[in-house]
Amino acid sequence: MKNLFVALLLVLPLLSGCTKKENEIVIGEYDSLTGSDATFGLSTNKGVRLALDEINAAGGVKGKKISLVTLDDQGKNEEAASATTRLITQNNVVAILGGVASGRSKAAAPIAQSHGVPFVSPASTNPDVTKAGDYVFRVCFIDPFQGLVMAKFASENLKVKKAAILRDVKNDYSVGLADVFSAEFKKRGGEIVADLSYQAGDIDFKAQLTQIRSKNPDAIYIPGYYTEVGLIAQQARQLGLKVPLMGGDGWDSDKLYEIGKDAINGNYYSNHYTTESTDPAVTEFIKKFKAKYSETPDALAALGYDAAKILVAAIERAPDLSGKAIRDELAKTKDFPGVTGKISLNENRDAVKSAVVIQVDGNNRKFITTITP
Amino acid sequence: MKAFKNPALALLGLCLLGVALNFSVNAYIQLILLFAGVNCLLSMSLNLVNGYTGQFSLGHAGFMAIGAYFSAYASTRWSFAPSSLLVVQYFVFTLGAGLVAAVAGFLVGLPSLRLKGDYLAIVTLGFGEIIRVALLNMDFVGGPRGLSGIPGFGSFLWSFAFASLWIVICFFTIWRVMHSSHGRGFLSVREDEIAAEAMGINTTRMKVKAFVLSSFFAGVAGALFAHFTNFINPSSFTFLQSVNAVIMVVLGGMGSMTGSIVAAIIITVLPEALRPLQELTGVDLRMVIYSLSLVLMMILRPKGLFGDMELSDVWRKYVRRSA
Amino acid sequence: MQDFVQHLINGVSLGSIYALIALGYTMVYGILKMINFAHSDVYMVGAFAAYYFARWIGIENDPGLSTLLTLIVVSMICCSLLGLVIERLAYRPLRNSPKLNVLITAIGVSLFLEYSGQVVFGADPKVFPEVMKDFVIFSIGNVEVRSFDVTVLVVGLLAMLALQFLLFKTKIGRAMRAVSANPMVASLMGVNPDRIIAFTFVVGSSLAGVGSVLVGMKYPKIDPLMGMMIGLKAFVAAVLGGIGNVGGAVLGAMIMGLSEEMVVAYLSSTYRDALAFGILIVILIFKPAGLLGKYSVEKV
Amino acid sequence: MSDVLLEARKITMRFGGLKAVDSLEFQIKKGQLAGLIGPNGAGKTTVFNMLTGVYQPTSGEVLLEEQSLQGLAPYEISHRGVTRTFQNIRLFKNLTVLDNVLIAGHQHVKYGLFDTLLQTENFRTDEKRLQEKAIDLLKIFHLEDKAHKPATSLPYGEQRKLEIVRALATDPKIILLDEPAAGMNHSETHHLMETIAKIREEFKLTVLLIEHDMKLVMGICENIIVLDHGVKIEEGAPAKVQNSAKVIEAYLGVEEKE
Repeated sequence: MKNLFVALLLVLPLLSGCTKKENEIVIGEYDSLTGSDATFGLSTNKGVRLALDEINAAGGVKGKKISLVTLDDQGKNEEAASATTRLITQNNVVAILGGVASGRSKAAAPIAQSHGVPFVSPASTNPDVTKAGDYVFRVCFIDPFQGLVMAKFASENLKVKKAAILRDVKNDYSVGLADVFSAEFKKRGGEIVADLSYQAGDIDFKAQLTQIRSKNPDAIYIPGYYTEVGLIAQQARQLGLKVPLMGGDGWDSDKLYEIGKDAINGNYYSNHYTTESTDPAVTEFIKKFKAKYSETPDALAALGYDAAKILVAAIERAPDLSGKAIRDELAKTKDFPGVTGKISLNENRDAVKSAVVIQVDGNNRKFITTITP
Repeated sequence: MKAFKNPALALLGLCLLGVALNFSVNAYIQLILLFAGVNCLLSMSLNLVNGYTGQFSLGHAGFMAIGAYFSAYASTRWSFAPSSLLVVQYFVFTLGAGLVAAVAGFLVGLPSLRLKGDYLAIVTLGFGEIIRVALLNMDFVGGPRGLSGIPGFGSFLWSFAFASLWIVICFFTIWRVMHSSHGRGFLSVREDEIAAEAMGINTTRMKVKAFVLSSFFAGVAGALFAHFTNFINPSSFTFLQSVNAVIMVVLGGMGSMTGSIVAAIIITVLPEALRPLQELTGVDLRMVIYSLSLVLMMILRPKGLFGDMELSDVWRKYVRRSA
Repeated sequence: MQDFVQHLINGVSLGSIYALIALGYTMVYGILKMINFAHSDVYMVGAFAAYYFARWIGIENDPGLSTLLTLIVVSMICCSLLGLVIERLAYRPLRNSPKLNVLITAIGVSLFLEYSGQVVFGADPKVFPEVMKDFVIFSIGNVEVRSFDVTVLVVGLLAMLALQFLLFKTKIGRAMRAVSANPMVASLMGVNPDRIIAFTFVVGSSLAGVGSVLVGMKYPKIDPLMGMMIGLKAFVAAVLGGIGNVGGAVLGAMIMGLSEEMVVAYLSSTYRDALAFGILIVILIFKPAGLLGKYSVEKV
Repeated sequence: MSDVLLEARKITMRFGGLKAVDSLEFQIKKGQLAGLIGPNGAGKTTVFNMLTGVYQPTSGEVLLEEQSLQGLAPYEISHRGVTRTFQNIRLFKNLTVLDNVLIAGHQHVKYGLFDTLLQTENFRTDEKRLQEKAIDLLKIFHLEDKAHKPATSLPYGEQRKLEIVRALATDPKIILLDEPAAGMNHSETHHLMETIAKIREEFKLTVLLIEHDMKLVMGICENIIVLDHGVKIEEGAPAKVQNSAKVIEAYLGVEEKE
């Protein structure tokens, strides 16, 4: 029995290998389907699949069906790197839809770049991602813009003079946003009274919040993910901190209100898109998404949807399926009518688009204002 | 020098293998092989502490992180050699990474080596976490953003040759140390510390020596890892990474060099080999299967694949007998 | 000054949560000399058991004492069963194999529970049912003592006293201490070590169940990886207090909670986790068996 | 230099309230074969542990050739020439017989890590010398044919002998034997007596022996120290000790007065 087990362990490596049908265009996608930020990976994946199903239903591209190969990176950088290499060399994908977290994208993008395979990140907002090379694109705005949005909103709309920051030091997305907000807020005459941090996965924030309470700020900027923000809001109210809380697109999920309940109500966060928009494309997208997944799409699902659509549009326009051709077409994307607003890619291949400010009001997301770059 | 005969032969063999692999396998498998090389260094070096000296370290990822960050910082900031001699420059930085990690191993080893078993495991785990959190807070190495744009070797051939060079250096260093009086000193500490001390062995110095040598090669493994992935951030050096190294040593067989190498290759390849399963079932069961096989392994074959035998003994015992 | 008092309260309440989980580690280590890494994941399964049970019989949003008690009992039962199964399948075959193998198995079981949890429960965080209304018991200035904190502290102390009583005042407690001292001799004296060890796992795991419901009450976000960090810290607390020593576990937990709170408040919040291990290392170097642990000198 | 090799001056060992050894005084001359006897729990092994640095005496001092051993770690004391065997055998079980002896020779090894890595001449000659010396020692005790067998595979008597050989490999000045004859039958004890005599003249060694087998002790010891409850109650030649009232009382207790 023992030797059988050991033999089984050794034979497994030979299992890998795959089949490639002829009349298909294969697009690769890697996302965190397990691990700490699995929820973002799952919603992006849903958005992408919805987009590709629509395109295939309408006859696919250049007469061919689009098949999607999705690999899981378990929220780890090395996994993202090996998944991307596998997609390129094993599944021979024509292009890659990257994941959400900037850390993963920075590990995977250089590999796509070195193999000359176009890489489109739906939601990594860290500026360094697209520095990997000319094959790397993104369809969301970058941290410097998103941080500016909230700094502007805080000082102009909420008339906040003294702000505190509580950042998630484990995620560069959060650190990036916090730094930009701090700089922009000070430029507008505001004062940062406290800048404390926590780590994704923590559940107790009373120490930091008590410290912030002693500096009595007018508002607190918490650019973290909704998984922690819900608890932070509750504990802030428990400590008597009644000031408004602000955040970034990491807040966007139904579970934010489920966890935070009335403690999170009335607070603001910047986001890519709003479900309240009257734009027919958006209402159509929401209807189809609900029909397929019976849940309302969050920003990441919308971004996944747009990223897939933009990529396929580029493939449609491209003369052939070579990486270079698709890359050139992608770079020419101008005023693409995306669900997350008009998307055009600038010279560093980042998306220049407006952001919206949302107020949490129970389960729905109240649209407050749009801030354009 | 006769001393360089068999290491040179081993290196040549590996390089030939590298050339063969360069043309026969695609980039995905090549990347996995490079990671397997890094893991071989990790498991051989940890085998020195957990396997030969019987001290239980759970902080190996910390030293790997130090090595990775040193060589990443060095090769992105300073570069003295002209582009043709780039490999020499990487060798020097990797050596530096090892030395820095060795110093860290000394600083960690000294206070904690009075402790035994579980307590030593916890303290080394603590140091690993402290190193990770410290890196998270050091902005000049990018903090959570990590360090990107670390120059690689350009071609798989160079990377594989560089990794093989270090694997050969590590293998022969540890093999020769273990076949000398110093090596026997490590073994005596594992067998019976009190008797060893009574027979004149300075057990504390032995443990620190094993710790320093092992963290040197962990630093080297870190440097290779940095060059192969071109991007590192603190979250790739967590407690799970140290556990992975320990599993390789235990799976390979405590105190068996070749066992650690074989186990390192299996543990690198296994998750990737299971990936098609994930494409079929749509659900990622890799880690579930990996952890389950771990538990079964410990029950069915507690001594590990090779026990404390080397490949040569296994060959003689199993294969020769059946022939 | 009020802030300092508030920090004290926060620290104590954080400490009492670590205590609930640390007691489980100390129990198993005390008897079996084994670090049960899977303990923090049994805690996680306890939280999900309470979550699904509440939704199943529809009490997930009528907070009250009855809901709290039912969920605690349910969670204790599930955790105990899981503890038994783990002990029977994974640990019993390794009863007398080297320590490292047992530790690797424990890590294997822990990883297995975490990753299969992600597959079975789904990787996304769930919202723990509202078990009890939180109200302010008394407050001076803006320093408030809330009912959640007091409940957790009281339950923690009760659990410690109950364990002390169990270990030192009951027959089965004496048998447990006998097995802890020497399983082979204990069995010569008519004690069945396997049954006692199974019982220890039941007690340890049910403590984790209690802990999971109380933590879920206070921090209503649960996900399959929730046990990882809190488990590591609770384990450090148990070692800090002297692993195997029930009083030590609670003492270590309080020190851990308070020092984390104080570091975040007065030093720098980024070094919170590093500090937790820093204290441990300093204490272990000067008191190698933890604060209250007895350092067993090896007989020559 | 007086002919006293090892001297204990009022050494005391206190474990909490209990005085395991109470201001013990004795001197052992160079080349002498001394015995340390006493009923169970008299503190004999504690004395051994104090002489070899495993315990630091609570008060008093141990001197080797008039140099104090205070504060020295066991390995430093071993380097000065004090070696020992253990009451319950502590061999390096999973290592080979030869390795057990080689490890004890480590303190005389001159090559460092650098020589080992490059297999220099210095390394090769020193290692060969070490191996030969170990094989010679094993030959004297007829263990050389089992050199490559694991230590645990040896029968009990030979494991005892291996412990002695291992102790000799440290080139000691004095060897402390802790109940070497424990668990041995008559002929094995007799063979052990020859072995001890052989190592005394062949290696010009001083021997201090803890033993319960009175025939062995009285047979070969020149000077005997008797310990009871940590206190020295008698010292002298075998004849004097054999019929000393205090010794008989310590061992057999006092007859009941009718």
